[in-house]
Amino acid sequence: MSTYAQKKGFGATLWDFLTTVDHKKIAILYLIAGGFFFLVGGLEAVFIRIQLAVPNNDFVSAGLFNEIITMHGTTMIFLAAMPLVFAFMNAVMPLQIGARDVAFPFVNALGFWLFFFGGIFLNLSWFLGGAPDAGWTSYASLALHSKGHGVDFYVLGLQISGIGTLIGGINFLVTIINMRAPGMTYMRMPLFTWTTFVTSALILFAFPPLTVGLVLMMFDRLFGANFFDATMGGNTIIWEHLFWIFGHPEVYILILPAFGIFSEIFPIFSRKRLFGYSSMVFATVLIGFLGFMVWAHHMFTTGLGPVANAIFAVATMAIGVPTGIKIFNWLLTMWGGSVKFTTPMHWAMAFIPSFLAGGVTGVMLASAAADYQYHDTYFVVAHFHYVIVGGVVFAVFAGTHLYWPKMFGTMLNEVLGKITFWLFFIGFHLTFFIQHFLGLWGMPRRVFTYLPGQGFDTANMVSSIGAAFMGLGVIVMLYNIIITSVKNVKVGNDPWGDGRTLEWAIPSPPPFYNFKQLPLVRGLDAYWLEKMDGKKGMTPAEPLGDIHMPNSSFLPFMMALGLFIAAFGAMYHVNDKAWALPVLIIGLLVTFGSMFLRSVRDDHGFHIHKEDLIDEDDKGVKA
Amino acid sequence: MKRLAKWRLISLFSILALVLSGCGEPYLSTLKPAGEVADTQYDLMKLSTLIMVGVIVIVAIIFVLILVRFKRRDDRIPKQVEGSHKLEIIWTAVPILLLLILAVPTVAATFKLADVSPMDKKNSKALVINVRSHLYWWDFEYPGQKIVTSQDLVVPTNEKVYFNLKSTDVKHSFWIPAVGGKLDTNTENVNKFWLEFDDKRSNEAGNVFYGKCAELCGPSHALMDFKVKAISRDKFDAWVTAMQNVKEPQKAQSAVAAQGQELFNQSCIGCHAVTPSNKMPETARLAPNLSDFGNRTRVAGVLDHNKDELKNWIRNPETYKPGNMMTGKYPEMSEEQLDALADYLMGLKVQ
Amino acid sequence: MANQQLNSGNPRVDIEYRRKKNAEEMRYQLVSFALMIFLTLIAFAAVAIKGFTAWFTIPFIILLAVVQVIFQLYYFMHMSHKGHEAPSLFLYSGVLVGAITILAFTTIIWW
Amino acid sequence: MHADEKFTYETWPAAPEKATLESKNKFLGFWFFLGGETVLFASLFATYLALKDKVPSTTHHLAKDLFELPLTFVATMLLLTSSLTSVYAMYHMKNFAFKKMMVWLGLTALLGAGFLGLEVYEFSHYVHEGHTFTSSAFGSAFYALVGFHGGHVAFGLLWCLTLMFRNSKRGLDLYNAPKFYVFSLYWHFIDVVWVFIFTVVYLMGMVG
Ligand code: HEA
Ligand code: HEA
Ligand code: HEC
Ligand code: CUA
Ligand SMILES: [Cu+2]
Repeated sequence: MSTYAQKKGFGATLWDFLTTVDHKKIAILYLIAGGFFFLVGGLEAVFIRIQLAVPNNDFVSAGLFNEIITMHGTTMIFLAAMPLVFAFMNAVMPLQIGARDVAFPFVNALGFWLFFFGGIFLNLSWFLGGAPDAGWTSYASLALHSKGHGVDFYVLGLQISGIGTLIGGINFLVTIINMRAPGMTYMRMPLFTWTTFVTSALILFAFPPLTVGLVLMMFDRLFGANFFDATMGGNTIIWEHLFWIFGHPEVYILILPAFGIFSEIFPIFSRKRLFGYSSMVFATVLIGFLGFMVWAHHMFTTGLGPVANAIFAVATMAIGVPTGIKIFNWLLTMWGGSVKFTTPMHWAMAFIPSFLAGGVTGVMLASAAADYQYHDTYFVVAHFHYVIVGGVVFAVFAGTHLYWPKMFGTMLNEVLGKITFWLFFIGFHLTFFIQHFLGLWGMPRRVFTYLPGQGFDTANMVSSIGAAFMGLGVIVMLYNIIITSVKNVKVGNDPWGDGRTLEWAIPSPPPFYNFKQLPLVRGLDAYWLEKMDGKKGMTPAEPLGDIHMPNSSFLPFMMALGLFIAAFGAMYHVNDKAWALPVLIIGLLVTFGSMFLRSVRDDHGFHIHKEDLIDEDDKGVKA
Repeated sequence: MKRLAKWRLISLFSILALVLSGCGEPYLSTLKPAGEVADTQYDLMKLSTLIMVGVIVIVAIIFVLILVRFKRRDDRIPKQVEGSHKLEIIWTAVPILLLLILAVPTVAATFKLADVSPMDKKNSKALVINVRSHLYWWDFEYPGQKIVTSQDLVVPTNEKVYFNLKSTDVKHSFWIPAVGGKLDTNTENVNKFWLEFDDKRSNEAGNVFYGKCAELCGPSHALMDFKVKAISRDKFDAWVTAMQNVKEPQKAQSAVAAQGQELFNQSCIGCHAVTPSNKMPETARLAPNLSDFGNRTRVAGVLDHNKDELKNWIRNPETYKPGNMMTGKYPEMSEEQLDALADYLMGLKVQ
Repeated sequence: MANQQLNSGNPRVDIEYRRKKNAEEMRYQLVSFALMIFLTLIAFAAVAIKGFTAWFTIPFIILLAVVQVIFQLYYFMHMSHKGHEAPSLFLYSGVLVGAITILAFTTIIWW
Repeated sequence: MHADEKFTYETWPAAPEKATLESKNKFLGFWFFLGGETVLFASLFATYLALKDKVPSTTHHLAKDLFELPLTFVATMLLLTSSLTSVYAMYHMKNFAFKKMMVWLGLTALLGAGFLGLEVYEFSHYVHEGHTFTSSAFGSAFYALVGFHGGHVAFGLLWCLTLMFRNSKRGLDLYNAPKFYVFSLYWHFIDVVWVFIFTVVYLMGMVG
């Protein structure tokens, strides 16, 4: 089995990616698809800012604007940010715990394809009669009122991609529990692995309420049910609760992996172990736990009554404490360290004040009585872009630069990286800082335009200019990716020189079986410990032997494709299209048929034989 | 790092300048509170901002020290520190204290703003207004006074005004930024709260506050504005009496207007009432009540209040408020007819 | 019954021992099944016999359901065995999240 | 131990469902899935409770007019017993008694099918009375919750039959033992959910 190193044609490479179950290739798929959707969502953001740059603008119409903001929010959260963090989880986490693969390689691939087809389905709405237009929160009364199929695309698309995320989460959980290398105890796991773990647990418990909410919405819109129809006894508040029981943990699903990435960067570039490791772990778990108790802070103005509002206000504020623990631990990690300002470190440093600003406005929002003023204004828009862009997007950029060599074997250009950083950083603050004031001055969010003479004009213009800077930054980064890929200068296993965790102990990119021999982990920052002892690599924990690997499979693609097809049938059956029912059935047959095939066909995988491993020219593959 | 420092300085100054120059417009900004509710909320904002600035300052100091002191200068490996219990206790305890300082007034204010007990009392003198939100206009019913008006809310100053909020179609949210708020109008229940309009500060704001719909409700969500006329109790009472006295639709003043009235009775009266008396059930109130239209501040909430804009509106409402419920519900009007309608409508003044 | 911990070196003896263990366990299963049926009967009876107030019946039958489910989980689904630490952690987390959801829906959606 | 190894009565491990890394993963992953399912059903229960007896007019049926004890009781007995039969199947699986395991699995499927039949009968009865999925919010919530459970039973049935059919010729090994085990977990979980359904929906519905 040494064919994997051969050069392949385009068709073969494509087939390889369509059928792969290798976590590193799936990571690349997530990175490409998530990156693509980030560009789409970013383009939508730019359209929003153009429309709002001046009062009474008619760059886009009112209805189209609502479609754009809905798709911007939905795309960014579900199709850009989450897949991008999934990319790093897939690329790095198994390496960090010294595993040869994830627990369920097949399910991993299935998760990706479900997400991908869900995202494509959602975005096809642009070409098939209009995108969803009820906001990314899709509150029930408006969503039921919305004409056309936009909201149906939302419901079905998110359902499909949501299932993908859910099984991805289960996969990571089992991987971390069962697949750790010898000596890798829980309290020796790198923090990114820990945040992956907690995030996956959040996914496991947060996505089912969303699934139920989407199912109910689908029944109401497509099959005549009355869950949210007040005239039939229904209740729209049910949707609000289900959405936010999911929605609030969702924001921690996004931010925790970001915290994880930064927790890797600070020690690497400060050459110092993470300060307060165990309290960092504790804080991560606590944030995850508290994340389920606070969802109603998005519903302070719904009219839940003062008792509920007061309880949820106080619970929300409590989350500031573990988050603060993290902030100070990061600062103290750098304190006394030897800090090198590489591109990833730029993003990490900028993250601290940016996220801090977003976090403290979050605590301001948590003050229920005051939130009656902030809610649904640009103050909230400013808050969540500060935490999401200043936290998650910064982390994605940081992670891209940090792990690019590990994923592709070549470095991104540092100068261009810093240019991207400064453009994006300046643009980011220019865009969103002023929005706090817009909100306080009385500008509601989700308005397609505003009248002159309300004092909103200048601030909106400033905000739009900022967005242009961000756009430039992104373009520089794309350029960076292209030129460095063309040059393709190969790097060794530890290109930053200060890698601490296991992933830096193996070649970049790693061989498809990751570790020729599983490494023996002797403590936190396993690779760093070995380096400090003067060793080149890890001590193996097992003799060289056959390695068991899973087979590639086309079935994940087919299963997801089936649901994608079925969704069209489900959606158009309300229009009494004759073909709708057959399409629905065919789609489901494809999915269930593939599942059936999967379950009746034994798949024991294959073995790489010891001899082949020895044959490998020994380029540091040792452990 | 010089560049960074300089940039920070500039941004600091621009922020300061912003803060000093802009608290927004007095009729619209939450930073220019004009009543007890907004005051309470503004106090909470100030308190929380103060705490947050404190937190930011502490972090910023540490951050800057790191920037200047711990830059990599040589190849040494720093000491690998595990952590510090003392520090950990400090940065757990201090935030908890800060949050308590914020939590107590928050809870108190939350209960205070939700206290609507006077409106449920029997024989209570409290002024109650039923707000009904529609796509994309506001209906205001005064059940005690038995009158209905739309778009322009009229309230007395210096007393608590109680609101019952409900929506007739999709969810909206009722918000008067300078006076306080907001509360959603749901489709399945009545939400209640109160506001108070301060007389002195209402005067400073020109006695008219801007109100907004704060929940995405469709294409014209951005245009679902309303106005609030805050006047003294005496003037308010006079207005109520005047409204109550309009038992029959007002007679047109001129020949042209009379023609307009006739047109109106043919095409419009099915939806628009021109008497303020509260006879129709709320679900039958399909369009803004126009009895006092001549005194409105805006046409349809967003257009300037003059004949031209009024004609524009009737000519083609869709261009001004996409998705509104009036478009296409009445025959097309010629220029003359529009003039007549405009004359008639502009003459509809109760005082 | 954790992984392959039973090796005395003599497979025959191990097998005997394991069979006995399994048979014994099966007896417990039967007992817990009988109890479950019994609890179900009481629950149905409590409702069939009109006479109790709802304030008594509802908490009572919910309690019976909880007890019965604990039997299912711990005996039928072997959660009492070793090696179920992670499953119980995650199951109970799910129960917690679910309970909060149900609590919220029965208290703050009242209209 | 490899998944495709052949076993005898003597060499069969004590915990065949967790003897290989793959099966350990499967075991754990499935439990986590059940943790997620718990939240899923909790959300449906919550929705049902919020919408219970919420109907547009007084002519609509309420919970206490609809449900009947005997039918629910029989259905409950069927499903509870099927839980026991699947325990028996696992007992024989651990003892490497393939034939017996298949018999008990068959019984389990039979009981499950009986349960489903009763549910179909029950639903069609309600529909005739005018209590449908679209007649009121209460109707929607009722069919969503109970129907979701019924869907789970139906899926379990198919799963069980597929497993039996696929493995009928080849006996037990470490590749399919965990599959049987995981199926039995699933089946018990369905039963757990039903315990709450008959309590919360039917019994509490009749109490009022
Ligand atoms: C990554 C995403 C992310 C993150 C991490 C957060 C973090 C927080 N959020 Fe945010 N939030 C969103 C994404 C996020 N949010 C989104 C998307 C929305 C809008 C959704 C929509 O309506 O469309 C939203 C909306 C939102 C609201 C609703 C506003 C409204 O609609 O009216 C509230 C209200 O309480 C809130 C609060 C908080 C709080 C308290 C935190 C806390 O976790 C923050 C904690 C961090 C700190 C506090 C800073 C560090 C701490 C210290 C240095 C210690 C000392 C600090 C103190 C003593 C204060 N958020
Ligand atoms: C992960 C989440 C995420 C991210 C990263 C962003 C990023 C950005 N967001 Fe967004 N936003 C949301 C999540 C996010 N947002 C959500 C949830 C909402 C609420 C939606 C709702 O109300 O329902 C929202 C709403 C929202 C609004 C308010 C709309 C309204 O209420 O009316 C605004 C307005 O300024 C805005 C702006 C921006 C901008 C300027 C960026 C920038 O940071 C974007 C920067 C990126 C680029 C500039 C990329 C540009 C790309 C190119 C130039 C490449 C060219 C293209 C190709 C080659 C194909 N966002
Ligand atoms: C479906 C019934 C309907 C008919 C018929 C109708 N309107 Fe309207 N009208 C509305 C609605 C609904 C609004 C509120 C629109 C909005 O603001 O979104 C409105 C708003 C208005 C307004 C602005 C009201 C305000 O308070 O600012 C005027 C003026 C008006 N209509 C005049 C007319 C005239 C004149 C006619 C007849 C030629 C007419 N309408 C016919 C439904 C109707
Ligand atoms: Cu009404 Cu927005
Ligand atoms: Cu939140």
